[in-house]
Amino acid sequence: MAQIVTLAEAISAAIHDGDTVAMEGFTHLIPHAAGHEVIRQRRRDLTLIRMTPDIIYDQLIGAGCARKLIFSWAGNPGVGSLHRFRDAVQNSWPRPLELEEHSHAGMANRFAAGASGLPFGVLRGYRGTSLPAHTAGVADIVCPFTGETLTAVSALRPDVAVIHAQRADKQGNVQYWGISGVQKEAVLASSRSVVTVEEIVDSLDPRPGAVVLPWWAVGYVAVVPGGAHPSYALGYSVRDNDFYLAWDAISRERQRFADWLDEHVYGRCVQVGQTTGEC
Amino acid sequence: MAQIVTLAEAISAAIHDGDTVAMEGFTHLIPHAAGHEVIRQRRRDLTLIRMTPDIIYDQLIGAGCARKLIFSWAGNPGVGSLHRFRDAVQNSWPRPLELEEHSHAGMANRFAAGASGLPFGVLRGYRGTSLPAHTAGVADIVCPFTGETLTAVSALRPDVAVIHAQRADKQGNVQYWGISGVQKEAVLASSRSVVTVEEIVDSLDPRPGAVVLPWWAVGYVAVVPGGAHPSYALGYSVRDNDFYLAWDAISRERQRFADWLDEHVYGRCVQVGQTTGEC
Amino acid sequence: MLTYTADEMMTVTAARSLRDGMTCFVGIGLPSEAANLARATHAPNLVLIYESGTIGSKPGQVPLSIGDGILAETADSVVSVPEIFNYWLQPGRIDIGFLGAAQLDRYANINTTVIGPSYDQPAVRLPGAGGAPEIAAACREVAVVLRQSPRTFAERLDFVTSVGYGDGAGSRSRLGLAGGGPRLVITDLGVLRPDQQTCELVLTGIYAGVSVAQVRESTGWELRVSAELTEIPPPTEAELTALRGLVAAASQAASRSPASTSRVGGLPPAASSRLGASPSPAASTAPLASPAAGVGE
Amino acid sequence: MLTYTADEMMTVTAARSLRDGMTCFVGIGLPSEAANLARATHAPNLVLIYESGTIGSKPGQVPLSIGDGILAETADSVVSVPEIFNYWLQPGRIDIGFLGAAQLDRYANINTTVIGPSYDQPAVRLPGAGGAPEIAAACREVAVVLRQSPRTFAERLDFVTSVGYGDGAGSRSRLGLAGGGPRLVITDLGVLRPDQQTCELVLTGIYAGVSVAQVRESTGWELRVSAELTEIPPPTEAELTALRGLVAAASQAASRSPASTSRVGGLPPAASSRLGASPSPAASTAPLASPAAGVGE
Repeated sequence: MAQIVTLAEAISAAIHDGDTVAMEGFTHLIPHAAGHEVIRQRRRDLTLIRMTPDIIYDQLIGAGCARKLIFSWAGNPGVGSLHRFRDAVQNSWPRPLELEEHSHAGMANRFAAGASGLPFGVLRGYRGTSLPAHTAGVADIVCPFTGETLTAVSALRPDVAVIHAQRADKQGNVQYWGISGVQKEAVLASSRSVVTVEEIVDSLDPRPGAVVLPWWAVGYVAVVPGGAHPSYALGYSVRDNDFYLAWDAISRERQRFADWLDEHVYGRCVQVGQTTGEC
Repeated sequence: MAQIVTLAEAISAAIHDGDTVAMEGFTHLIPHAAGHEVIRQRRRDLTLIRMTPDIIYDQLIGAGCARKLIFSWAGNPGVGSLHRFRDAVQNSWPRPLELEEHSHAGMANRFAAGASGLPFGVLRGYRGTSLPAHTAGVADIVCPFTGETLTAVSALRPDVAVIHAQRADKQGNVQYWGISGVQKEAVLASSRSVVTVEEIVDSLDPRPGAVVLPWWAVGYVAVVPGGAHPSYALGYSVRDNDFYLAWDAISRERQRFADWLDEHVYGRCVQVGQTTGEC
Repeated sequence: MLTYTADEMMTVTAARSLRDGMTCFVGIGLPSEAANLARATHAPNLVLIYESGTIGSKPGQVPLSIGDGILAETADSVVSVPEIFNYWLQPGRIDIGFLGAAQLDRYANINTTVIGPSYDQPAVRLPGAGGAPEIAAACREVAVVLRQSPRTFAERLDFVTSVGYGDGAGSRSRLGLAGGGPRLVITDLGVLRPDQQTCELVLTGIYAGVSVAQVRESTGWELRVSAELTEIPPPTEAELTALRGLVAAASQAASRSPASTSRVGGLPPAASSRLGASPSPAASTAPLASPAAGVGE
Repeated sequence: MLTYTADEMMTVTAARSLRDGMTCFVGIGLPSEAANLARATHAPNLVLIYESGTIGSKPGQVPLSIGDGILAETADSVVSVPEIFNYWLQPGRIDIGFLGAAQLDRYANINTTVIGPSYDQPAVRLPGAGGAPEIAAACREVAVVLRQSPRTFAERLDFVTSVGYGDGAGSRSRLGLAGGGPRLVITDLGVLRPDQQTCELVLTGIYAGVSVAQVRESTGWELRVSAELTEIPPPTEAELTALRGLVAAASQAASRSPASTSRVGGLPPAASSRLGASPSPAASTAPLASPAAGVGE
């Protein structure tokens, strides 16, 4: 049942230490501002789920929020490595990071199974790869009709899904369009959800390609214009490619990363309906 | 790979005696004109698949085209029984009709499995009902992670899918909107497809709620304005409710049905880009 | 004094069982009339979900079928049929499923498939399952609306299409059905609810002018009657006006003659539509033979 | 005389391998550059499909990422990520999968996950699988594009992320992989194809100015060379012009500074973007450490 609140309120109410949290947005509509609020509220021991952990998860991992990462592709898209992610995996800094690693198809089916209330999904995948030997949640399954062996993946059932959308209406119906990724599945698979939006409008006019999540299937809704930055919200902002490039240097060294975090995350707060200011 | 042809050419090329044919359209965009062409071309021994066999399947069954029906709800929606269907089931007229009967959720998952290239789908369903004892394609399946028993349904892999859509472009990209049912799954699960459309346009502008099937995933495309009648095509026509009501009396007696078929199906032909005329 | 039919009383009673803000998975026919009446009266924020994939439809009339264009045009979201069943119904996120039935037993199991003697040689072939089995399995609670007679309220079902309480207490959990099961059954004579221990249906409410004896005679098993049997208040003027308005709007919509009628085997539009509250010819002469009373489109 | 880089030669060669009218599931980076070059030159009806769910995208520039807005805005259809994998990729309806790789073995198996000594204690953590395992499994054929060196062309993979020909002939059918497997591997030195009997990669084409000895030295196993080794024609002026135009358009798009840059922890836009053909700092100094060469976003 949608509640329109501030971002700080949403994160405070929805996400607790030790929770399993899926922040989704497939290279579009990535909920950066919500991730920053999680860092600011110093959540710890999170199991973070995301098909494509990129800059926002590099930041959460580097800030020490995460105990475990469930994912299928971790990188700075179009640029290179995630240095904070690698530092955690290779050097356990700032703390060890447990990995549960799948393919995109596997993760997508795990979310879809969760959204469907099923304990597992079925796909043709993983066979012959090293993945099943190194990760949880993969098993053979035999077709009861043909005898063929396929792959089962365990459902994802996060405590919280976090997404960014273009708009909501006053009742809390959420609308997004463009590349829609796996956000619907993430929200429907999760017990709670936080949705940041570019704006709240009186009513949602139909849009080509739009997904609408009805108010009764959504949790907390917070207005955060530009909340996907440096990712983008189609029709509202463009990808800040320079930031993706710059992140490589910012994140390479621990101290520079810490300084960036102090200045740009801890040193800021987000207020409803306003842009970010110092606080 | 889409080919734009006449309806008669499409049916002639795509559907052969003994084929398994899914005509889909969930109370909207029902491909009536294509069904009539199948009757006119006197196809026999078809296995007909449809979640909601209604008037068009009553006609195909009464005309003797069908050997078997795979379905989940057979009725004249909002009106009553399908008399030709009942005559076939209860009295084997004009020939015996084998039934393979599922629930809507089961059929939807069978189509989705077929579209996904999987031999089965998984759902929570059928347990405690009499359905599994009387129909093929239902089996228990155990979750390899939780041990829970769920239900597997066998995939549908029709030879041919037949649907009606609002529009196609000259390349054969197909677009439909409104209630979109299970048509995408039916087309993607089938080896071949026939799509009748209200019109062919130069290019498809984006529409809210529209599904687009790309030209390379579509088979034959034929222009048949009003091809869903007495069903409707949102934005082009409205449901002819009187026809649904009238069908009850037309179909109740074998002779009156045969007369109707002679006058309205055998006695007509459809030409590309034109309305129906006598021939 | 208001006059009204038994069907109107049934629909009004069914509508009253829906609370504002609920999400309701709606079967066509009587359930759809009742759900739309509720939304037009005391439950303006009732969320109507149809198996055709329309979520949050706000029709100003009783839809002609579950695929009526008005359902898509007024919906918050329209999704595919696989999605409506898998993502929305199956996980148990819908508050109430509203079903019709051709036949029902004392544990509120439903038959909409065949009437004897056997599945392969049925006396009457009914429409089949539609969305009902999974609606009955998954919704947090279920309400069933059907006219009551010894044939519709049967000692034994020839076919269990949708499970109510199975063989009684404990059946649902043994079968792994996560939803709560039928909370009430609304007929043209009164209302039945499951006994909290045994899950057997008990008559708990009765309409004005209906006797308990009459209800017993209309039940194919030895009917239990609640010690606290109540008389259900008749329709209010507001309820009747709203219901008749919704039905009249549907009739008007149905009699709009489509331009394409004469094109592909169509018929000239009849002078007046018989859709809506008026029973179909089949239904009026032989209720069991009419799938209009069943769930589905 | 035209001058061009080895990477340009590689991209042009990769583009030539795509035929007009094919459907192509495109990985980001080199594969995306090559696929877009093909569409801009000899294959205008090449259908580009990205794992972000865009089907039939027609970008006028190399997309910045697989989630570039231009891919959605120019697509015939945009579908969800579960749908793109389940309905479109998995059933084998895509003609060719175009992948990058960090490491590859003689049977064209791919590693994009970790470089030794162990999974839990890797020397280099790579980005992981992304869409590659199922692209490699399901497409009717696969092409792989990567720069060739003894480290990237490895005797033994530390991790098999995506299967080429497994242990050799017969592996794919034993594993139930329905797609045809890698048809060719395009590097910055030449082209390799699987032997029809053994499935081991064989050098079949070489670029002007590259010697067989040089290719052998850049391969971590005893490389087989085809008896009919051919020299691959250099880029035409049209190809180079088109490629450089696509890359320049991407750079321009990348340097459009978003209005929101200064709002939420952003940085002032750099004077010039380094995206596109220019390698990232990581990639230029340590190719294996750079996931930019891998598949995925």
